[in-house]
This record gives sequence, C-alpha cells and structure tokens, in this order.
Amino acid sequence: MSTFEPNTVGFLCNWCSYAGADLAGVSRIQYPTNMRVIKVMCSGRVEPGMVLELLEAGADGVMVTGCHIGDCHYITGNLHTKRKYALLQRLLAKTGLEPQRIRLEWNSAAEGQRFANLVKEFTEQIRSAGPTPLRAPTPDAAKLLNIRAAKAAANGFRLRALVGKEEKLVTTGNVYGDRVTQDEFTKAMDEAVETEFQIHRIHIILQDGPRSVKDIAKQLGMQPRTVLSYMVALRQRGWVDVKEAVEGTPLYAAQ
Amino acid sequence: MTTPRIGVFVCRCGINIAAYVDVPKVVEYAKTLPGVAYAEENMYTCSSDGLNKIKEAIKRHSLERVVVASCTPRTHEPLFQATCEEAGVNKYLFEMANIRDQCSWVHMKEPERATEKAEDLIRMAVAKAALLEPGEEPEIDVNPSTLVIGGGVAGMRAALSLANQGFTVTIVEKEPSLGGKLRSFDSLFPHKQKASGIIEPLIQSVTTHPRISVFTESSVKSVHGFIGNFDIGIDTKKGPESLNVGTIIVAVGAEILKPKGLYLYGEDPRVITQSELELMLRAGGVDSKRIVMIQCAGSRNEERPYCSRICCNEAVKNAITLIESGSEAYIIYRDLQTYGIHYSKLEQEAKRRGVKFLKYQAERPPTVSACPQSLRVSLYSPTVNEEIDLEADLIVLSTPLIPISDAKELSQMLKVPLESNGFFMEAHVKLRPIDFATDGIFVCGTAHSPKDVGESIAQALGAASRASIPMAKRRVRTAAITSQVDQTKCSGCGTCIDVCPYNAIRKNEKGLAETIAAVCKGCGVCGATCPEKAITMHHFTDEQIQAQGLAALEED
Amino acid sequence: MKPVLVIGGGIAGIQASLDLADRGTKVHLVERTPSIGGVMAQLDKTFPTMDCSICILAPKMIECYRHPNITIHTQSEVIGLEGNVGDFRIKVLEHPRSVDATKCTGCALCSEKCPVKKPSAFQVGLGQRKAIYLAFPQAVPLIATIDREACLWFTKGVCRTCEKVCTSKAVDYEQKENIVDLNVSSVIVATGFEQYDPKDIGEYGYGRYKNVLTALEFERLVCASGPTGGVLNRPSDGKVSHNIAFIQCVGSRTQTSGYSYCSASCCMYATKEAVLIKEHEPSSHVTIFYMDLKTFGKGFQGFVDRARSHWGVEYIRGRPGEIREDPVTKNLTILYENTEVGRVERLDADLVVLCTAAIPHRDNAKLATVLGIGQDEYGFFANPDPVASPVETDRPGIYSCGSCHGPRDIPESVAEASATAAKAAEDAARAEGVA
Amino acid sequence: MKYALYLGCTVQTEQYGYEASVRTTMPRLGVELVDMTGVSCCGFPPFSSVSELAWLYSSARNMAIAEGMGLPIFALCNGCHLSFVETKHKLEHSPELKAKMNEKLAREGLRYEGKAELIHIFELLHDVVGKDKITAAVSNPLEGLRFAAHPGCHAIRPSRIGRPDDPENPKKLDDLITWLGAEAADYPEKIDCCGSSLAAASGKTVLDIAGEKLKAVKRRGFDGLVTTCPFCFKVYDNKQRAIQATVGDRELEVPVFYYTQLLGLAIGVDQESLGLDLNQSPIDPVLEKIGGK
Repeated sequence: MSTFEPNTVGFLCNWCSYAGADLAGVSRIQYPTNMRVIKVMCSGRVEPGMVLELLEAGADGVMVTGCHIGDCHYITGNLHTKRKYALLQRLLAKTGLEPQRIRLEWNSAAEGQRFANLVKEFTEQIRSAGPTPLRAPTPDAAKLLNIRAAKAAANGFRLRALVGKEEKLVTTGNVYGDRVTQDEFTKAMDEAVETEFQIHRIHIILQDGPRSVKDIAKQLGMQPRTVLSYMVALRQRGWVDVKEAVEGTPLYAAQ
Repeated sequence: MTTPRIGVFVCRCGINIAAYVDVPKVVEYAKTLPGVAYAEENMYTCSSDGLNKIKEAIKRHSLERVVVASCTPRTHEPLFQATCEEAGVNKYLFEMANIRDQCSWVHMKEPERATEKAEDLIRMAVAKAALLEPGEEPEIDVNPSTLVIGGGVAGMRAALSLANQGFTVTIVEKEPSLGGKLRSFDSLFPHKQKASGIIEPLIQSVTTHPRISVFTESSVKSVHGFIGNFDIGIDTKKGPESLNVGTIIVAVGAEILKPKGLYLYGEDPRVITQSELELMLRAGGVDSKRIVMIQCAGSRNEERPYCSRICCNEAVKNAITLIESGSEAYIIYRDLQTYGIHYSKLEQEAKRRGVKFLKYQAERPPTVSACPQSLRVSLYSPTVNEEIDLEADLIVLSTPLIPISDAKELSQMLKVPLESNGFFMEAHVKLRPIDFATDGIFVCGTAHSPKDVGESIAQALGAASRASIPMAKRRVRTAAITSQVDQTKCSGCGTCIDVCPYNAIRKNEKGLAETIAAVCKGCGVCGATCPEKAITMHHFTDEQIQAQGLAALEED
Repeated sequence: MKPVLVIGGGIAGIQASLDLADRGTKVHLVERTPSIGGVMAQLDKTFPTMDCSICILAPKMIECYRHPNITIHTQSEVIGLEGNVGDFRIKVLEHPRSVDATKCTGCALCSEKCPVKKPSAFQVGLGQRKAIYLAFPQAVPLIATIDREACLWFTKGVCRTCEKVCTSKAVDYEQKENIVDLNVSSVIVATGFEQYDPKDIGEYGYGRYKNVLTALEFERLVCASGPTGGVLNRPSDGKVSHNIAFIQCVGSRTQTSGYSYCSASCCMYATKEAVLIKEHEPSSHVTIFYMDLKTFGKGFQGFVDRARSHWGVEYIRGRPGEIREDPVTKNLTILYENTEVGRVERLDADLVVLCTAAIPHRDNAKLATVLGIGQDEYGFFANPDPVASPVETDRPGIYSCGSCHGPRDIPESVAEASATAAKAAEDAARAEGVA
Repeated sequence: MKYALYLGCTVQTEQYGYEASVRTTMPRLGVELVDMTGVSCCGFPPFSSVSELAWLYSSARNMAIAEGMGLPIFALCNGCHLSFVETKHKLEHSPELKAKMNEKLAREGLRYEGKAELIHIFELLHDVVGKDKITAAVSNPLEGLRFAAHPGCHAIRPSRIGRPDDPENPKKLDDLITWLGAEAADYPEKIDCCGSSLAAASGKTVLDIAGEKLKAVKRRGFDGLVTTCPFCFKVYDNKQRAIQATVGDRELEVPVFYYTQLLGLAIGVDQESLGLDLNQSPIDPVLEKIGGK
C-alpha cells in the first residue's frame, strides 16, 4: 500500500486557492508532491466532464478548490461550481468508482497551511482508496464503460442545461415565471442523470457493433424492457437505428 | 497543423529552486518534450539579464511559444509577457510553470520527487502552450459623457465634478426642480448649516455650467448598450428625448417612510415625522412645550431590518433646536447611532443642554395614547427598570429612509441588482462601494443606502472619479481572456446570460448569444455552463485544459 | 499633466492612486513602512460579508505595484511642501532599505539565517521577525529590509550573514537615505489612524494580564496567517480559548482617560471577530459588552441579528468597571453593571479583547506642519466643512480621505479615496485650462 | 526624620494596637514622632455631605497646627490622610475658600498656608525609610508566612488628587511585607473595599462585603490579612465573629494584623508592646510560627 503513490490533479481558482497555494510556498509549509495543479480563473470554469475525463485517463483522484462562498472574485462563480460538482458526484456514483476519488474545497489566499493540509488529506484519502481501476494497460472494462458514459452524459445537452438553469428555476422561475422547489429539482435531476447515464452506456456499446436488446440487457444487467425504453429515446435522438433483423429480433447499431 | 516551436526557460531563482530541484536535469528533460525547440536555465529569469536571454532565444531559435518555469504567475506573468511582446511574440502565447512557490519551496525534503513534479509541471505547461492562440485585447470607444439619474445633492455634485473635469453631463430629475430631499430640510447636522445654503449655490453652478444639461420633470424610459456606448431614452415634459452616453450614475436618492398607523401617526395630528418637524422648523418653529421623539419608528424590525443611520443624529440636532427655543425634548431610543467625531460631539452637546434620553428595548416598544389635552407615551426603561409615563404635546417619529418606489423598474432597465432592503447593490460591499458589477454604471448617495449629506457628497465625488476613468482614456481595453459564442452552435437558450454576473453576454438581432468582449471578465462560467458547448473560453479552452490534464497523467 | 502625490499606502491611498493612475494620471505613492497595504492587510476577515481581507486586498496591492503610472516610495516620508494647487513642490525622504530593490527576489533566505529576533509589527508583537525581514508574506513590494536599530552589523559591526547567504547579492549596507524632489498638482493625504493604547485604563489590566488583548492583536491571533495559524491559543499558557469577551468603547466615548468620540467601526469588527470564533468553534461562548450597538452601516443590523440568532453571540449592555485575573489559572473575571436589567454582575472569561479607540496617528502633527494643513482638537486632519466639502482640508489642492480625518470603515475610506481622486482630477483639468 | 504624629479619632478611641505598634516600631527605624496638641477630628470626608465647610475647616485647622510645629503630618489613618490631602487640594485650587478658612482660623490665632507636608505610612516606610533600613533592622524574619496585603480604598483613591499607591495595582504594602521575610502574593480581591463606609447605611452589607473578602483570603491559602487602616482593621478583625455569623461560616477564621505589628515582630519588639493582645481575630497560630524562631 505504502508503495502506491497517488497521481492526483487539482483545479485551483486563480484568485483565492492558487494564491493560498503560493502562500504555503512563501511560508515554506511542506506537503506531499502527488498533486499536479491546473490553474483556472474561476472554479466555476471546471466542468464535470473535465474531471471525468481525467479519471478515465487514469487519475487516482481529482480535487477542485475555489474561493470561500461569498469571497468569489467573480461574485457568484463558486455557487456554479457547487451545482456542477453536485452533478459530478451523482454521475460518479453511477460508475462504481469510489466517491472519495473527487473532492471540492474552498481555500482562501490567507490559508497556506490549510491548502497544505488539504493536499496531505487528499493524498491520504486516495492512498486508502487505492490505485484507480482504470489505469492502463488493464483497466476494469465495466467501470471504463461507465466512466465514458458518465463523461458523455456530463457533456450532453440535457444535464448541462439542467445545471445551468438550476439557479433560475429554483429562485426567479422559468420564462413563464413558474418556480420549482429545490426538492422537485433534485428529483428531476436524479431522474435525468439515470436516463442520460444509461442511454450513453447503450450508445457506447452499440458503437462496437450491432446488438439486440436482449444482449445489451444481459451485458448491462438490466431488464430488456428498460433497455427498450432507452432504445426508443436513442432512436428519437437519431443516435441509433435498426441495422437488421435476425430471426425477427432487431439488431440496433449506432448511426 | 504542425506544433509550434516552443522555448522553455527554467529558473534557478538563485538556490530557491536549484537547491531542491535538479534544474539541469529538468532542462534536459524539457528538450525531449514534443514541440520544444529550445530550453535553457537561468540564475534569475526575472533579472534584466534573464529577460534579454529570452528575447535573444526567441529570435535565434524563431520561437513561437514561450514557457517560463519559475515562480508564480500571480506576480511575474506580466513581466515575462511584456518581454515576449518586445521580441514579437504575442503575450497570450506565453505560459508559466510554477516550480518554486508550488514545488521547490513545499517539497524541500524530497528533491527527487520535487524534480519529477517540476518536469511534470513543465510538461503540462508545454502541452498547453502548444495549443495557445494569440489574443487581441478588445477595445471599445467610450463616449465621454455621463447620464446622471437624479438631481439631488449627490447627483448634482457628481455632475458638477465630471463637468469640471471636462466631460458633458446630462441630469434627469423626476421633480420640477433640482435639490431632492434636501429641499425639505431646515438645517443640517452636525453644524446646523442651513440646507438651502448648500443646495442653492449648487443648483446655481449646475444650471449655469456649459457642459451640464438638465431635464426636470423627466424620467429615464429605456437603457440599451454597454459601457462607452449606452443609448438612453428619456420622457421629458416636452416629449421623448434620446441620448448616447459612455457612463451612467444612479443618484436617485431615497424616500422617507410615512408610518401610517404607527404610534397614532395619521390618526392624531400631534404625531408627526422628523421630516415634518423639519418643515415646521423651517417655517419658524413649534410652540409645543414638551416634545417626545421616538427612534427606530418603522426600522430595525422584521419588515425593515436595517438601521437608517441618520435618524438619531437628525433627532439629536432637532432636539437641541427645540431646547434652544424653550421647549423640553425627550429622545426615546434603542441604540444611539451618534457615530464618529461630529455626531459624538452633537450627542454630548444635547446632553449638556438637557435633552433627555430614555432607552427602550426592541421587545418592549413604547405605546402612545391620546388624551384630550395631551398625548401619553408609556415605556419600560431598562436603565431604571420601571414603567415610565410621559405627557407630550408633540410626538416626533424618527422614520427610516426607504428605497424609491420605482427602484425595481430602474434596476431592471439598467440590469443592476437591488439588495434585500430594496436599495441598489454595489459590486462589492468593501472595495467597490460605488461601482456596479456591470461596467460603466455607478451608484452614489442614499440610492445606495441611508447616509448623511457629507457622506453622500463624498460618494458622489467618488462616482465622478470612477466614471471618469474610462471616459478620460476615451476607450476601454480588457484582457483577451474572454468568452466567444459560436453562432453556428448557439441555440439562444440564454443560460449563459443568466449565469454571467457582469451582463457581458447579450442576445443579438438573431436572438443568439454574443459576448461583449470589453465587458467580459473571463471567469469562464458561461463556457462551463453552455448546454450546447457553443462557448469558447479563450486562453482556458476545453482543449487547453484537457491537454494540461492528460499531460499531468502521462507516465514516462 | 503634472502627477499627484498620495501620502499613505493603506486601502484609501491605494484606491486613490489606482483611480488616478487608471485615468492616466501619474501618481507618487509615499508609504512610511516597508510595504503598502496598511491595517487592512493585517485583518483576517472583513464585516459584514466576512470576505478574507488579504484575498481582496492583495490583488489591488499588486496592481498598484505593477501600474505604469504609479511610483511607490516605501519607507519614505514627505519632509517639504511649497507652492500652491496646480504646482506643489515636494520633498520626499526615502530611508535606506539596505537592500537593492532591483536585485532582491523576496526569497527571504536572509531572514531565515539572520540571528536577530524582533517583535513583528505586522503580527502586532504577537509574532517575531528578524533584523532583515519581509514585512509580511504578501508584502508589496516583496523586498527585504534591514532594521538598522536591530542589525548586528549596524549596532556592533559584526555578522553580515545576510550578505553571505543572499545569492542575488542584494544586501547593501552602504545604502544612503535619498531625497526625491517632486512637482505635483494636488496632494492626497491617506495616512490612516492608530489604535489607542489601553495601558492607561488600569482597571482592564492590559499589559498586566497576559490574556487581555487588543482587537488588532486578536485579529492576528484568529488569522490563518497569524502567529498561531488561526488557533486561539491564549498568550498565558497557549490553551485554546472557548470563553471570550469583547469590551467596546475602550478609550472612546469617555470623558476621562481616552477620547470622547465614538470610533464607529468597533461594534462591527467585534461582532465579526465574535462570529469568527464561533466559526472556528461553535461551542465557544462569546460575549460583547457594549454601550450603544452601532449598526448604522449597510448590512450591519442584519449582520448583528445573525450573529445573535444564528451564531449565538451574546450582547450585554454595560461598560465593565474592572477585569480581574486569577493569579494561578490566569483566567479573567469581568465586573460590570448589566444596564438592561440594572444589576451588577460578573462574567468569567479565558480571554478578553479590548476594542480600542481609533485615534489620530502620532505623525499627524509633523505632517500637518509640513503640508501646512490644520488638525482638529484630537489631532485628526481637519475638514473645515465636512458637510459640503467632506474631503477638502483647509489648504486648496490638499485633500484627505480615510481614517486620517476621523474614524472610518473600509467602504467609507474607499469611497472618499475615489472622491479625492475626483478633486485632484478637477484641479488638473483646471490647470490644463479646461474651464 | 521627624514627623507630627496625627492619630485621629478611631485610633485613639479603639485601635490602640495600631498606635502602640507605631510608637514602638518607628523610633527603631530612626523615625522621630512628635505628638500634636490641640488637634481635633480630621473632619471625616463623608461629613462633607452634611457640611463641606465644617469638614474643610477641621482638616485645615489640624494642618495649620502642624504648620505651626514646622513638621510634616504623619496621619496613621487612611481616612484622615485623605481628608487632609483633599482639603489641601481644594484650598490650593480655591483662593476664596482658603481666605474664608483663614478668616475663621484667625479667631483661634491659627493660619493655614498650605505649606504643611502630608505623609502616608506607605510613603514613610516604603519611600522614606526604605528597603535597606527595614531589611537591615529585621532580626526575626517572618519566613514561611504568606500574607494578603489590604491597602484599603482611601490609600489608593481618589487617584487623581495624589494617593500613596497605584489605584489598580497597589504594590507598596506587598513590598513592605516581603521586606520582613514573609511572602505577599497578588490576589484579585486585593483592592476590594472593606465596606466600613457603608456601616451607617447598612451594617449587614458591610459584613457581607467583608465576608467575601475574608473567604477569598482564606481560599487562596494566606496565613493572614495585613492592613494599615483602622477602619478596615476594625471590620476584618473586630467584626470577624459577626462576619462569620452573617455568612454562616463559623470556620471563616483569618488572622488580621496591622503592618506595624508584623514589623515589630520582625525587628524583635516584644509582643506585649505591639498591642497584639487587642487583636480579636485568631492570630495565635501565626504568632506561634513566628515565636518558634
């Protein structure tokens, strides 16, 4: 275990977190070397898809840090970070990867010690989670499929639109002025995440060649019924279509 | 496309980096990275000698991208960028790897791993550099003229200062005459100057100033555009007018609460507000023997949870005036807001002259009852721990300033926010008290929050200074770190407009989103949010971030 | 167009400089200490938004330093002024840093090796710095300076360690003081305030009792970049304090020892510090003794209401008469009359914080003489007409902003700073002949 | 070192122990005490609420007598000393008042110039006699004993008109105790009032207040309480039984001494001539410890 050195990536916002990391340096506060930092202007720039991408590519863990709520240099940027991170957590939960492989923290420009502690903690957290199952050359196929599906879902229109509209929907309301409660929204979100995740799983599978609903159901451990309903959605989106019919069973393939 | 020629400069920073990171090894490693055409080390890259070496290398090795691995970009990026520009490389083709503050200084005990990390950081920087694009810093012309909404003391003072600085100013005032709330004041605390002594000369110089035009009995009906170039529609008594200005100052002031039903106000003529007392004093005084003033009448409560700042001082000032004219004055208060030097003195003077102060508790406010020949105020005084009854001939309620009735309408027109109490909300409570988050629009006076005349004037002058900045330069220039909407992908859903805190994105005539580059602050939230992924965040593109991340994970 | 002189590198001076520089006016910013930033750089958070102070200030400090139109003179003072508005001739005395600013990289290796320890002014004496030192980690400019009174080389003619360890050869013991002549159109005074020293109020035992601190000392104690890394280790025994009391109006609103005026910001910064304690440790018991709760600023009342209802900060109306220390435990007992119930009570505390008056800076008299401007009865710079001309001194072309002319909070100082910039811009325009 | 000894009423009528110990110890430290003739009550500051003039007159009169003797007044009692200091202060700042006084004094052939120096026992022992003389005189150091110093309010307040010690952090009596070889530790209740000035208003309150202090002194493990004020002594020592009754604690026993009594013991004066048998608090345990040596 101790021989395992986690490869982690940290997204730091320019104004507070990155400055806090610099302060740790100026104050010579020592911390583990495991994290590689990517500077963004605002933590709100970080998309769930970006994080999932890194996990897919074999990162053992990814941390996102921004200004404390209320301190955001861009006034409300980190509020968006929060919402996007919530989606990221939902999707990661679907993939079967350990939830502790990602972490969101706020760190101010005055918190050098705290930043060092965060890196220490996070490194230990990942160390105990163990190496990612997705590391090449022998990644866990099922989990790899899941993380790809999750990434595709995160980058897809539906989930991005939902997260983007969350604030407006639960505060001022939509263009027709009808508001939804946070709970209603959460329900809608859960539902959407599940659908998008499954749809993309199926879509990815079909990209490797035509399959019947039954086969897919077997491979994904789902009810054929459910698969079929997703298939309908996939066809509506024009992502898949019936390739051929073998003994009456239609085989579907990605367009 | 062929990867551009990249130059890498690794700084030893004396021993700050070199003592913990094997710099020569790192340089050798850098040379092996894709696209790196040249790499060298410097003792101090930020020294003039170091900077010259960068410029020479750019020329000698015809470098198209520059990576410096040294300290933090937060302090040194501008210096290196300037150097690149001098050597003909656009500043946005420069990238830094922070191998001191975030590497050598924090891994002093693990030189090998620090060296590895430095190599990784440089690999990441190089990967990003390969994808960097030159940036043109957007500039827009600024019309050197200002619209001041509101012709009270704040608006007039702001207008006058800007006009004196050489800018043209238009004041739009609802009322038939300039002067605002101050018209209804008798004298002003702390020094009891006559209010008229302040406004009349001000009105004089404003109305006679060659660069100021005034529209009274007029109101702003429409606002379009952005900093430097706002199109304004006004309704004047002579019909609609339109003008174009570079900046806008909101100085609409506030209104004074008339507390219907509170302490018999509106039911008994002997219960009046502080501002009504001002009018009486202006008209020559009152003949009541005993006057009782009640503070926080309608403020610091559930409905209006704010302190109106000026009421205590106004009450104390008026109480002194009344005592001078032989009346007896009581002030019933919760917390006396006589802050700072002048108001502390005013409070002491009042106590010396025999104004009587009685504290009451929010939980147990006083009650007022009418008797045929006088009024009775009953209150519980915690100080003496008793119920006290006071006979009064006149009761004066110190009521708060409240937002103007059409604040909401105006805020929507200007696309600037109001805070929970309905006053205009500045960009940052501490460090940007006069700016709105939206460039080119500023606030001053009681439109922002209750404040006294001196404070309003200070803020007005401040607004004049803030507004003068873009106008003095005639143009606004911002970093090229801005977002850009791909018109072919945009579906016009407007999500980006919702999330942008600076109103930097607008819908164009095609109903599609469009970034106003000069107003964009480059946070990238819109890019991260756009459902269609139609927005490119320059200098922090998806591809650049992805490249950095994947480079971080490369095994070597 | 002539430049403008700004005296004082706190938040007010910084804002005035940036406003003018951004509109294209050259600015000379004169600061008496080795770094700009002023008191705000020492604060942990700011009320009522609880913004991290240095987070929002540092970018402005760096912007100032990098701005092509701003020249910063640190460790400097204005020693001469002649002429009139539009044409002031100024003499600025630059004290030697003994470090070559063009060479120093701020790596702080020198102070690491320097053998001499001195109480750090930035940590209000709670922490230490060396004889050669950086004012604080985010100092601007980030250049070391030698305290010649402390340095062994200057006092005893030995050591020179810093010179040996400095790899960029920046140490220069020979550096002389330097006088700069400036010709400016206007002068902006933003020299700030200082804190009343509560030693004179014997009954509170400040200086006698280790666990009685001033609010500024506490600010460092609670700050993540402070001497204890933000942990409330009290001075006497390093124990973490859970029972803390704040006393308002220490040296203010008094007719006896101290100043008679209200310092305007204490009620709020006490509330802020109280909330900080609760954020660190919600189970802590925090009490604020006040006379009148001054909640007159934007968002103040809401902030206090929240401190009370959400954080459970206790407010007691009463001015304590005495603080006592247990000789063994060093715990404190506060004796006071609770004027909300008219009863004499006592309260035990691990730590007591004195919210002291904001008073005129000791150098005001000297500067007033040099600039030929007036002071008020307390020693603040005077504004003859605070209502109509809130930032004008009694000498045309010289303006004052921030807490150098009376107690102010940050937003008021910032607004006034911009106001002085506008006045200076008007002067310049007049000089340019813009009628 | 020659002083006009002003005893005042309380000492002469009931606090003989103080007088005795002063008369026997001072000369051994080279302090010569000359008795005053024709003196009256100091005027007693609270009396000013009845007639300020009468109060000022009594004080001025006594000071005038001392002036006549050409000696500084050494007033044993905190109250008397304060009364003189306050009167002197008032007359200094009001020529009219001074004239009025002299007009009245003239009828007795007296004149008040304001030249009379006033000295408090703290000043005399701590500042004039001083550490060296006292430590040198100590033949029987009071080692192993820990005393709570009680300077008494009037020795330190009102501070603005000049009192012998710091109002918030008085130290002189502590020094004096340590110079005798004993220990004097700081304690929070040190400057608490004995309550005696409330005697007229509410006897019980006096006992409650005094009781709190004695409890603290006992709780903090002192061997006894030391003072130089007859009023304070009267409460803590003479009324100690009453205090026990009021606070309902028969065990509340605290030996109380005049400083000059301890001084005497330390420099080898025999116990009888120090009036120790007049102390009503249980001082024997302490005496045993001392006598032991």
